[in-house]
Amino acid sequence: MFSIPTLLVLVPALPLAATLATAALGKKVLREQSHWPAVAGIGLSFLAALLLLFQVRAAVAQADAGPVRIGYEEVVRLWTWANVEGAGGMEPGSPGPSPPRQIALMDFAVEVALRADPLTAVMLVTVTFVSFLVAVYSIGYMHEDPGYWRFFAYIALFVFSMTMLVSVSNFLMLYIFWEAVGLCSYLLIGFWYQKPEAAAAGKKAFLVNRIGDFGFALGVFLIWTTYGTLNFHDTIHDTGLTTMGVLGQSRLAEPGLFVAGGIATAICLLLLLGACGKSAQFPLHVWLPDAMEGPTPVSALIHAATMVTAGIYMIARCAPLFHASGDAFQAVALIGGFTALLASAIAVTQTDLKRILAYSTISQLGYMFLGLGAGTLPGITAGMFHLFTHAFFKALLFLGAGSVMHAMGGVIDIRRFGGLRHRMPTTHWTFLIGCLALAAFPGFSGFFSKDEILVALHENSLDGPSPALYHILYLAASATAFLTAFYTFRAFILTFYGPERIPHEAGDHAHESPNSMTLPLVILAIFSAFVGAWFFFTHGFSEFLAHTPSLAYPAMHTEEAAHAPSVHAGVMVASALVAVAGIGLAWLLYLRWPKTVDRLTAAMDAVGLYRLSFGKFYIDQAYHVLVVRPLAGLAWASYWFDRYVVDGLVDLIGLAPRGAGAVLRSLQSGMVQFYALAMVLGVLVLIVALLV
Amino acid sequence: MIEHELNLLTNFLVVGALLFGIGLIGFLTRRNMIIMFLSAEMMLQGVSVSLVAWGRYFNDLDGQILVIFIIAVAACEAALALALILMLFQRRGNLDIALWHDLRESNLPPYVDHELPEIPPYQSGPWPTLTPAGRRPDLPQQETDYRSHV
Amino acid sequence: MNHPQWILVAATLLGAVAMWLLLPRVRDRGWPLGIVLGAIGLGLLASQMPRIGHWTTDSVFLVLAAVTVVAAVATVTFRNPVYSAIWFGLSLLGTAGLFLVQGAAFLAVATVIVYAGAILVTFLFLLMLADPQGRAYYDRIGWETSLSAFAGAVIVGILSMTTISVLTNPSDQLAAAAATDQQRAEGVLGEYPIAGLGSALFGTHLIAVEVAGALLLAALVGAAAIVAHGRVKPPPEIPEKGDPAAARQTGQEAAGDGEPASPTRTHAAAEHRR
Amino acid sequence: MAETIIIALVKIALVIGGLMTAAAYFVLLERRMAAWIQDRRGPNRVGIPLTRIRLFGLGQPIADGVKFIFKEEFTPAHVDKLLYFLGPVVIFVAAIAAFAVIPFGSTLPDLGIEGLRGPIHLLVAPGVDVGLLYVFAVNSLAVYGLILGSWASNDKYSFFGGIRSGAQLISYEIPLGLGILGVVFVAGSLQLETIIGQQARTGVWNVFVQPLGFVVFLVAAFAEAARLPFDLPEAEQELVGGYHTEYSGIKLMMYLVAEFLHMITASFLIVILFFGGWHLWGLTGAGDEVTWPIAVLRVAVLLAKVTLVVLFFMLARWSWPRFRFDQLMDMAWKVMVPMGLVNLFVVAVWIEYGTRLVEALGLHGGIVMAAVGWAVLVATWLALTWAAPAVADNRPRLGPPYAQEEFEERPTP
Repeated sequence: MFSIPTLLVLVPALPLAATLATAALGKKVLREQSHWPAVAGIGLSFLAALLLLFQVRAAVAQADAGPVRIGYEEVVRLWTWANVEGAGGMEPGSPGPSPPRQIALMDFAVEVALRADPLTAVMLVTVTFVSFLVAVYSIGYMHEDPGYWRFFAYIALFVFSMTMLVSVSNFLMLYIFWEAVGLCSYLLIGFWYQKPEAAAAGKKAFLVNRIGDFGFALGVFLIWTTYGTLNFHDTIHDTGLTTMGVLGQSRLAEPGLFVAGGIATAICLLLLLGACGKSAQFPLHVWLPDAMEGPTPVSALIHAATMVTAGIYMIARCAPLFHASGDAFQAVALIGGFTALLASAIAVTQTDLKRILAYSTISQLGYMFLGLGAGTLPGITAGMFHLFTHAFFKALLFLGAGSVMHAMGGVIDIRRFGGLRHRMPTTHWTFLIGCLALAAFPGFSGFFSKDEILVALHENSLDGPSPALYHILYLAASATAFLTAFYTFRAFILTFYGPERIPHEAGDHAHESPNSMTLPLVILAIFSAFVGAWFFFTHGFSEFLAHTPSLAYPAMHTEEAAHAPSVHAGVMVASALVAVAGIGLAWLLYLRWPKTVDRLTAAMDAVGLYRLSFGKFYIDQAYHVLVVRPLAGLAWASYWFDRYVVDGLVDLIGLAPRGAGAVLRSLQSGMVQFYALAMVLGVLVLIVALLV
Repeated sequence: MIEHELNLLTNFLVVGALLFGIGLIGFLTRRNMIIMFLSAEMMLQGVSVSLVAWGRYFNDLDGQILVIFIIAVAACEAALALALILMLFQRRGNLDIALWHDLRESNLPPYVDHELPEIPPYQSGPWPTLTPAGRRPDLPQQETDYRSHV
Repeated sequence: MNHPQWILVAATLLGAVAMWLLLPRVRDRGWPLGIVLGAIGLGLLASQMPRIGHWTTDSVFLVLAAVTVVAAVATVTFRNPVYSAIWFGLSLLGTAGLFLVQGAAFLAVATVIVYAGAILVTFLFLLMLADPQGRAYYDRIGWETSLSAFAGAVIVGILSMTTISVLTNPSDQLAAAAATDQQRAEGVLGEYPIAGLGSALFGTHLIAVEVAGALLLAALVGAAAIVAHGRVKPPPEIPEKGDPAAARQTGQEAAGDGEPASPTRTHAAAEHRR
Repeated sequence: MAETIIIALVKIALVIGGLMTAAAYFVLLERRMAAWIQDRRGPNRVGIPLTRIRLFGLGQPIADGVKFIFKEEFTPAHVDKLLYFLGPVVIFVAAIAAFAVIPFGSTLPDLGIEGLRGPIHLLVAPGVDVGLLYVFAVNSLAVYGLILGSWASNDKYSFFGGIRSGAQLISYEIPLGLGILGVVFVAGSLQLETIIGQQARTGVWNVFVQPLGFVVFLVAAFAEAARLPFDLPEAEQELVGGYHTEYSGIKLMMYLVAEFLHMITASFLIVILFFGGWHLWGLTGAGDEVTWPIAVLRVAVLLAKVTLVVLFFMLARWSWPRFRFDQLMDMAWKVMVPMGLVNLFVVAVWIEYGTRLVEALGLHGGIVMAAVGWAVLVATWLALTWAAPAVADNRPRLGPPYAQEEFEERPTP
């Protein structure tokens, strides 16, 4: 009954139905019950995704037993959205060898096809699960908001877009839902559109994303002109011939079919630009901290599971392309490492709880990029694994921060409250678990995933294309880990320990949140605590993901990477020590020697470091000076030119007929005989001209 | 006899041209709508004369037939023109074509006659005045001169 | 340009001046001079036209042509529109006579019946009803008399010159195209010319006849519709006799504000309903 | 050439003289008939002057004429002099000119005068191809006489009369033309002589085969002649004297004579077009060759018929009341024109198909055609009385429907 195609369609269809139902009925009919369609739709969608995961697992097991294929995938073609025959501009596969199987390459056929493979299945489960919990949490959080129904409609639409994004099998469709996700993020960040900051933040997210989307669109164009198709999968025609998809199994089977060289690098860099925009990597990370202006569940949704993971997913999906170009992975790793360090350095000094978490998200995303940038199968699976675990604990942290915020009457500045552990015990304990996971305390999920990334980097630094680079990146990652542990616990300690301080805005709200909010926290805490260890010790995650066709690419399977990720004891110990050191430093500084903090701050400020970090390295200001101001100047110059030069010319041209008209208008006297006389004189002139 | 026919043709064409030109002048200068219409008909007459002359010269009845159609069209034109002029007259109480220049450019002033011609005073004749019965009529000198004394 | 053409040019200019003098103007002095000049111009024109043949034919033609043209001039120059219409009737009779001279008896009769008998009479009606005194100011002011007279005279002059110069020395083609007297006696001047006209009309030109019939019907319906439904309001007060300023005033006011609702009229309607 | 002119002049003199005399004596006849109908005596005294011979009042017309001529020529001061003079002249000339193409008989045999070979036609202008149309053209010019005179009189009664007469005459010209078109179809010519000849040849007068056309023509002729019941232009009870209110003396005489001449013209046309002209079965023969007795007989027959028709005119005058003006117009446009069209249609169809059919069936053409004609007349008459009862209804009405509408407040456009 629940076959893979059915489930694959059900997963996005249920949120879509919820969206339509809420949008149609929410305002007039459902009102305070508007959450039901969304919660039910996303919950059922989660169940379907879970079932799908098990089905895929079973299928992977069978595929292993069956004939040798490159990974496992099942493509469900729903319909052909557009089919333009002979639209292509290039000879089939001209840059590379042109195998005889490739026919009909020139048709621009956009298939609306969904695919099921391990990567998609994992993503679907992650997305729907976190989204479901966020939706449940929102029931309490968004209670009595005037736009209640609107919020749930947006959430469901967001989930629909994200599930589609991870399950489509076509670059064009991917792009479409990429944009749809961007649209939903805009709608949700700017949900309280009466607030000028929220509207500005939504706009900023949208505009910054556009830059990345533009790069992504160019990348898609380049893929089309290079490969002659946009499908991921192979298409088997009625004639028995096959059109190779960009990431089709038949192409993956022969590594030589991928285009290499400059074009490949260009494609990868453009895709990377898109991923940077969506996943908030330097230099396009500036939108994410501002996105805090939206409701907290939205922040959780965006940061944890949906939007920002799109870039990671896309790079993982396109790993063969990156691999073919050779240098692209290093670029990914470089950006990831730099972003991770930068964001954690900023997070150290921030005082806004949600903003700290936002920069930590950027930092952790940088970590994932680092893992992907390793370019090896362990690295990529490690990056995806970190994404998976990060989804849980970051959602947990955000929802916990939301819970705190809820209790504090909207105050989120950690300097204004403290010692909340007695008032909010559930939040305190779940938040602690989340912090431990984020700080990669040994035994918690974050520790294992982060450790795998570090292992992958470390291995690359030992033997890889550019060991020096990866070594530096490994050190940077370690430093980031230290800083992460420090700032995480700085925030935690300032919030829940020390003398009890409650801002006056809180009023009588300063107590534990309702069950609909704490229950997701507990669930997420459980997962944050144990899911990493579970998968780490069973090796299930990496093995399962390795059956994704993109990752089952033979070139990935170098001889030592063929087995499961190794437990590199040295790296593990080092990272554990780093994490513990960070936590300890935070404990010492903020719980034992609070005076030292001020002194340290003053000392750092003396050399400008504190101010630099507190001012987020002045990247926004730099953008303002480097981009916005020149653009505004250019716009002003264009306006001036258009207003006075072009319009002046046009007005001048317009003036001539007006002047002529003013002269000729006196002829239009309305007197019949005047017109008759004019006709007669005209005839006379003609006759005279004819005779003379 | 070709000479005779040619001269006939010449004469009639000149007469047709004269009628046409005089009608044209009338159409252009007269401001009474009916006179304008009559002038237009006069132009048609000029054309008709020419057509008949050419038809005779070429021994072709089509000239006369065309004139018949001209007459038919003139009849239609007369019917419609009469109706329209009647309408216009009912609206302005006047047959002056210069009053109907509403289609002029909006910012142009209306046409106004700056000078009006002197109209000769109406010559009223002597009217009889009746006197009460039993009295000798006291007639003015003018009327007594006018009446014959029997 | 040779000698006869200069005479024609002189005749044209004389005619233009004469028409200008004769046409109604604000100060219409000089019309006797106009008559004289016009007579001289017409005489010059007639002197340049070739004689037809026998003196009887010539005199008949000249008399008819003179009547026609003089009546036409009188039509456009007379101040009293009723007189203009009468002169136009005379011009029509002259034209009918010219048609008879051409051998087109049916046309002569048709012209008299249709033009003089029907069209002109109805317009005479309207004239008499509209302006019972024949003393309206607008009949005493021409519009652009000088330019119009000049243009009309020049057109007549050019046409006459061209006609005379072309036809006195006809090209071979034109001369060859002329019908012989024999042909003419069997054609347009035949024993039963009306029968020939009828068969041509209802044979070759049958469709044109149908179209003309449809046109007549449409004009009939249209005229009836205009008169029946176009009546918007009763005519305004007819101004005082011999007071053109008042007449113009009324007209201008009506022109100014379109169709003002007449208060007295509404009142009358209300009265009637009561 | 000269003989032709002399003959023409003689004919003109005879025609004018005869017509004037006839008109004068028709006036007397009318007065006597009126007296007879009204049971009085009428003018019966005037005979030969200076004697006691009365001659049944036959001198009365002469006395009237002398009186008219020698009366003071009074011209009112407020009239338009030129047109006031032109009016009666135009109508008189038009009335006289109509007789140029009307035949008074067939032909006279050869007189034997040198230079005059061949028979002499008893009409002023023989061989005019457009004869009938000429009569119409001249008749239409007569309207000018009425409206010019009425307008020039500068008198509202005159003007009303002129306007009425103009509208009436123009309107009734159409049924007049439609009525004769059938006859012209049958004869194939517009010449009155040819039309008579056709009737004489076949021996079937048009009144028998085209009664509908005859009815239309008769009514229209009454209206054209402005005879009672159509004498709206000079309705004494309403308009004093109609268009000739302001006239007196010889101008008035010209108007009155012209009116009688119109009646005589109409009578001639009725006789010629519908009653066979000079033809009488078994008496006048049918051919073009004539002897003196035949020629005289033909003239006598024709004039006798005309007199009879004139008598009918006079009889009708005292038999029917006058129409109202709207009834007059309804009659013209809603009754007479459709009837004329029906007649024209039937005749055209008959000529196109009927004659061949009758020949094929071997029937007598005249009888069948007459039967068809009378059937059409009866059918049309019934249809009209059913469709337009208001025409025959002389009761006063509230006026046309739009008169009520005039009082409705309309939105100004």
